[in-house]
Amino acid sequence: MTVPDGPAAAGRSPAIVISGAALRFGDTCHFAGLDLTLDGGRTTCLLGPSGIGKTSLLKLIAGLPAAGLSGTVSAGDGAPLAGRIAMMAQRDHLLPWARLIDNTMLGARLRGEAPDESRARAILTRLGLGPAIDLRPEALSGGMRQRAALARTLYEDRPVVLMDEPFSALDAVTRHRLQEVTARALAGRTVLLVTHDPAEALRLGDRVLVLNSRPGALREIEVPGGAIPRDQARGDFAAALGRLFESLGDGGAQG
Amino acid sequence: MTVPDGPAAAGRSPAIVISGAALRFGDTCHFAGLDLTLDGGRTTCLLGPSGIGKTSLLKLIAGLPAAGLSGTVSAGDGAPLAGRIAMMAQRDHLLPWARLIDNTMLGARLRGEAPDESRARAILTRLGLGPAIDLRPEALSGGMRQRAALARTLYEDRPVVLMDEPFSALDAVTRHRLQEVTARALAGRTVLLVTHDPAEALRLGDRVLVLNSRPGALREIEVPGGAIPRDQARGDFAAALGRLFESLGDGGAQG
Amino acid sequence: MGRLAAALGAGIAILLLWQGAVTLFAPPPFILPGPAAVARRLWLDRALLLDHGLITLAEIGLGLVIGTLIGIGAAIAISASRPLRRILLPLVIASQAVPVFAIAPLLVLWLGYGMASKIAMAAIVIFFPVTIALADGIARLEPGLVDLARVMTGGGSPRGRRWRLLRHLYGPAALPALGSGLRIAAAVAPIGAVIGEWVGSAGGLGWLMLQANARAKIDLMFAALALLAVIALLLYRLVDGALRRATPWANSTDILKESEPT
Amino acid sequence: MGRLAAALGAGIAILLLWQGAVTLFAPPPFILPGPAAVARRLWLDRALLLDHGLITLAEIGLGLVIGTLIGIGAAIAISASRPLRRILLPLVIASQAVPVFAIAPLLVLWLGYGMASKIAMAAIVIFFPVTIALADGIARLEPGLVDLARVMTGGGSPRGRRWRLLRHLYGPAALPALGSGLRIAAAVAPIGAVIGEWVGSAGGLGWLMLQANARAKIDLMFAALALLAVIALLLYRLVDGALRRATPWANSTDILKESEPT
Amino acid sequence: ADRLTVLLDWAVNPDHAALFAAQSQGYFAAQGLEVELIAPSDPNDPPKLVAAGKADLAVTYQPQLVLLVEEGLPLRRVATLVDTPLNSLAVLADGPVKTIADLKGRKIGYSVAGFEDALLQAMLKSAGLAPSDVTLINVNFALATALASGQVDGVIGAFRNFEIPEMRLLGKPARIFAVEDHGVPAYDELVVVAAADKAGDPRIARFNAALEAGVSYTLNHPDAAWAAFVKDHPELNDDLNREAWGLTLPRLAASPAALDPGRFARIAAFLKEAGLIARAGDAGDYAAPPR
Ligand SMILES: Nc1ncnc2c1ncn2[C@@H]1O[C@H](COP(=O)(O)OP(=O)(O)OP(=O)(O)O)[C@@H](O)[C@H]1O
Ligand SMILES: Nc1ncnc2c1ncn2[C@@H]1O[C@H](COP(=O)(O)OP(=O)(O)OP(=O)(O)O)[C@@H](O)[C@H]1O
Ligand SMILES: [Mg+2]
Ligand SMILES: [Mg+2]
Repeated sequence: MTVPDGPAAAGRSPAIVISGAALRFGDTCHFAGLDLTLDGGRTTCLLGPSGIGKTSLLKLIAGLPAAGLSGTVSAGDGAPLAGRIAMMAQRDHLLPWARLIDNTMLGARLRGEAPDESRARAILTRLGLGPAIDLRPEALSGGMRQRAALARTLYEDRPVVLMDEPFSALDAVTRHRLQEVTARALAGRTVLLVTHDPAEALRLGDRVLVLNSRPGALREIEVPGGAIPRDQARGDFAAALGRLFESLGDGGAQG
Repeated sequence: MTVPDGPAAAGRSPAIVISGAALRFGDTCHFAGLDLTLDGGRTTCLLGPSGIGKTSLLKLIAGLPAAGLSGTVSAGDGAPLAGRIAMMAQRDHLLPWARLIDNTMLGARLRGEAPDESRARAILTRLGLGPAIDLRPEALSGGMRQRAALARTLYEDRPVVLMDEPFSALDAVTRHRLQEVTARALAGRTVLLVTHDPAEALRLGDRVLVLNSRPGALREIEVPGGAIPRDQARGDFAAALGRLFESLGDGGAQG
Repeated sequence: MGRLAAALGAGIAILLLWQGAVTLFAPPPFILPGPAAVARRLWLDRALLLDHGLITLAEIGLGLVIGTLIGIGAAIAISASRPLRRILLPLVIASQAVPVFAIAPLLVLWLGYGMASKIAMAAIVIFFPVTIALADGIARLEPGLVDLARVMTGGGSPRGRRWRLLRHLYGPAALPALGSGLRIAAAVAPIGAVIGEWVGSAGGLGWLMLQANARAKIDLMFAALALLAVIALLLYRLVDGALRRATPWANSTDILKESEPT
Repeated sequence: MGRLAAALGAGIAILLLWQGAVTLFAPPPFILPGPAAVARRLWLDRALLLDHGLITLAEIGLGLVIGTLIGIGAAIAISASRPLRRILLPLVIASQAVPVFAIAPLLVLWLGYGMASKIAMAAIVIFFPVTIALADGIARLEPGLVDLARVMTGGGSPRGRRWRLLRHLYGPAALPALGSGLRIAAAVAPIGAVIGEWVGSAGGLGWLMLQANARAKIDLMFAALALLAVIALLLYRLVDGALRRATPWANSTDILKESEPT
Repeated sequence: ADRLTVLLDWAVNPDHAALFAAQSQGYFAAQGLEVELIAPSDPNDPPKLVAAGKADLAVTYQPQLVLLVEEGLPLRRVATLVDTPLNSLAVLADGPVKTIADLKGRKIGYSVAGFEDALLQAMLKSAGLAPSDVTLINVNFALATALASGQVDGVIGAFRNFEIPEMRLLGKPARIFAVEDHGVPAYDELVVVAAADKAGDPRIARFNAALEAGVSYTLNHPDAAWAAFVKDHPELNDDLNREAWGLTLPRLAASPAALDPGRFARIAAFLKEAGLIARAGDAGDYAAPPR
């Protein structure tokens, strides 16, 4: 009846090994020869200038076709990744004909599993969407739509979760609260979270990576101490934020 | 050849008077009896929890039909508002068949004016979209799409500009830069900017308002001194930010 | 009732146009009778027209149901499997190039002179727009949703997977497109039934028209035709209304129309 | 050439199905001749078939062009103005309920025995799916874009406003829907031309089929029919290909198909 | 030369032999006529179009003409192509139906023509059957195939010069009951009609003269006429049409302009009796006076 906190069996979340990832269009090379391992059961936050290729990288991991993209992806445990991933894309992609609750349980329906309505309700309520449970997407605000997509992703209950700016349309207060809810729900899973909010990255990430085109591909930022979600009031948080901003400043907008 | 900084004739930007605005669905009342005057030629930033009705308020001003919405809107100069507004909605609404440059000049085409391609190019370049000018939206990243919508809005060159979270999909660095570009381009216009980023509101707003459901409708936050875009390093900025966060905390997520 | 007024207005408009054509071009009455003569015939032969109208109505109803089902089935088959598509699509297209008289004897041989052969012929006319519109709608699913579904169903058992995708994703998404196909089908269903009656019949509006035409009872032929047109209009309205109610999320306001002084 | 292989495969599939039906049901050859007999006839009467095929091809081409133009025009008129819609839509729907033999004399009276009356009849068949699909597509413009356009054009001079909205917004947005309509139109265009020939003609595949049928030359009739089906298939391919190239942003990958072992 | 448009009743066939002979042998041209022969798809259209002034002459059936005049079409017969009935009731030769009375309780197909069910009713009556004793089905395009494939037990409207050999060539020889042997007055199967107000047009007299020459040529030189016929219509060059050609020649009206007023009166009375027309006129109502 509650939002699942961590996968049923912790430790089952595989590491993900990406090698030789590249994004090229004709002469333009966004990145190439990128190798990256996402630690199993950990949250990795990815930042980088708009248009550099963060979404494309998520697609690569999810096994989705995307123009210009190449590279190989495998799970650390050797088993296939397909079926173990939940993905929250940058746009909400809600089904316009389905009520919020049905949108949340889409995955179960598509897999032929019995939809667990009480679980879906619990997730929606925890995301502040309780009163909107029977509304169709057209009656939702932008932030509500984004939360609906988040609810759908959490409902999936997969060991690997890819999220593309999951809180960008939320006000500061709601965002702060949902970061906590999400961090708790995803603890112990392998998470790759793309975000534009440096503080968010430092609050939620076991690792924080910056994708930049100019100074080589990926740069890792040292994260502050403390349990996730981290307290922003800690002394080393501000320092880490400063380092991160500096690292981001090196890149500049792409495209 | 450059982005227009401020309207051709400053001072022509009218104040906007909203009275008796309400958003109701059956028994649920998001706000009611809301009166608000947007000062002519000034930028007003609006914050508030997700789902409270910020987007709906923008629609009211723009004269767009929206379910549950009521209220009257007029220009301070008594002339009709229609035709003097540019609006950047929360979603980008790019035309999928049109290249970036054509998306930018859509307004001119729809009004039967000669499209000014060099102006459109200049705007796009200043927003960092120069290399993408001939791409269709499907080939753009999320942040690039948002910048495209921003470019389209700036191209409109209207005395009244409504913006709904214009920078939410941008990385911190790009966001910072475009806040400046936008502030300069919109100086002297009557701007209503909805945002979830308190720092953004304080950087760009002549006035900052918080829409909350519980403690009465609108609360005004005292802004720090200095010219817009304001320097975040100023001492009173942090204080204002604290007040704003506190005010936001009173509301809580809607929906 | 604005809808009633609109329907009346449309009826009057058609009558005026018709009378206008008769007055202006003055075709001989045995080629195009005026509305008055046809109205008189409609009244005088109302029992006859009703009898045959009901036969045709039954054929239309059954033809529409069966044609729509076949259309949906064909669209699903075409969308679901590439080899099936290779075989089916050409067959479906070729079926539209077949004139009645070529396959009428075949239909009669296999299905007899009863309702079956007529419904088969009507279904051939009706199913096609449904198939193409629905298959197109399915193929136009938003790429973002395609990706979403791919991630959600990846690695799972493929048993029933396509069916579930269709049921919960592609199907509803294609409903508005299916709507276009159904609207077209509703409008051609009456002629579909009439064509079915050419296969061989002992009643129905198509039969009555053939009969009236052969006996140069032109006003009776046009009376039957008017009845058929009314059936087509009502059917279209019915289908249109049902579709609007079935796809509320797809009914946008139309700026071109909104700007009308109403 | 995968496309050629697919076309060949489809042809072979149709032939096998046909031969299968002949073998299985053994209909008398005067009702359904086998592919071999028809192929023989196709070869023996190739000159005759070519002659008449070219006539029909010309009618199809003209009918398709004119029908499409009328269809687009009607869709625009229906979408642009409520009063026009009230009058036009019922007329457009009613036009689909009219059998040839009812208006053939009228067409001949007004347009003579030449191409014109045939093309008019063909256009009646062809324009309708285009109209409905395009009008539906226009009405389904994303509400967000409707709002955008409203703000952009608010207060401006209304002169030519609708036309510009159509040209730059509603039109391109409705292109994929128009595509569905055109695909349907392409497939029914051949039968449209054949029906046109029933108005009275001295040539064309429809004329040839009528002659052959009336004179019990069933193999010749099916030879003409086969030719007509091939024309329909090629036309569909042509239109389909052109549409794909014209709306590259609307070509999604299809998960149902993608999951095929290719 | 004066132009003259002639609408045939149906697809080109040996019934039109005289017309095509007059054309191919240049008799029309010799009369200063430039004749255009057009085949419609619906045999009901040509008389209407002539009445509407869209063509000069049309080929139709004598009983049909009476029906059309009753419905107010201003038409007059000006010539005859075939002066005996060709219509018949056909059943399978090896089928169970030996006499008309055997049709009781069976299905009978008919084609589009309006008077065929009247013919049938008269024939049934002559055998003591009522119309309700059989099921009538409009088989439209497929008389011969409907019968040959056993979908109906009999068909009315089979032309004895065409459908009968056709049935035999299909391997299903037919037994026929000629209409005039079973209670139907003899009539002219194919007549040529003109608009009432143009029946006196001098071109029609010249047309008739050429037509008469065409008949003579066909009767005198059947093989040459056949050769000319299939030269213009290669799609008709087959066994069936060759046989039909032979069966048709004796049926051709040797004197196309000649009028038998009594036939009109008799067929009109017959149609009135059958309830198809309300008023039976005399020959003057249906035919232009021969000149
Ligand atoms: N067909 C194409 N031709 C050229 N460039 C393309 C094409 N398709 C995609 N791109 C480019 O590839 C990049 C895609 O980046 P992606 O969407 O992964 O960016 P991102 O890092 O997620 O950006 P954002 O933060 O803005 O979402 C963009 O720069 C885009 O312009
Ligand atoms: N048909 C409807 N029935 C019930 N509630 C509705 C309906 N349509 C809209 N709403 C509600 O009205 C509100 C619309 O809010 P709006 O989009 O203006 O929010 P917002 O302040 O812009 O939020 P966000 O920051 O998330 O974009 C939402 O709470 C939504 O649920
Ligand atoms: Mg992205
Ligand atoms: Mg909003």
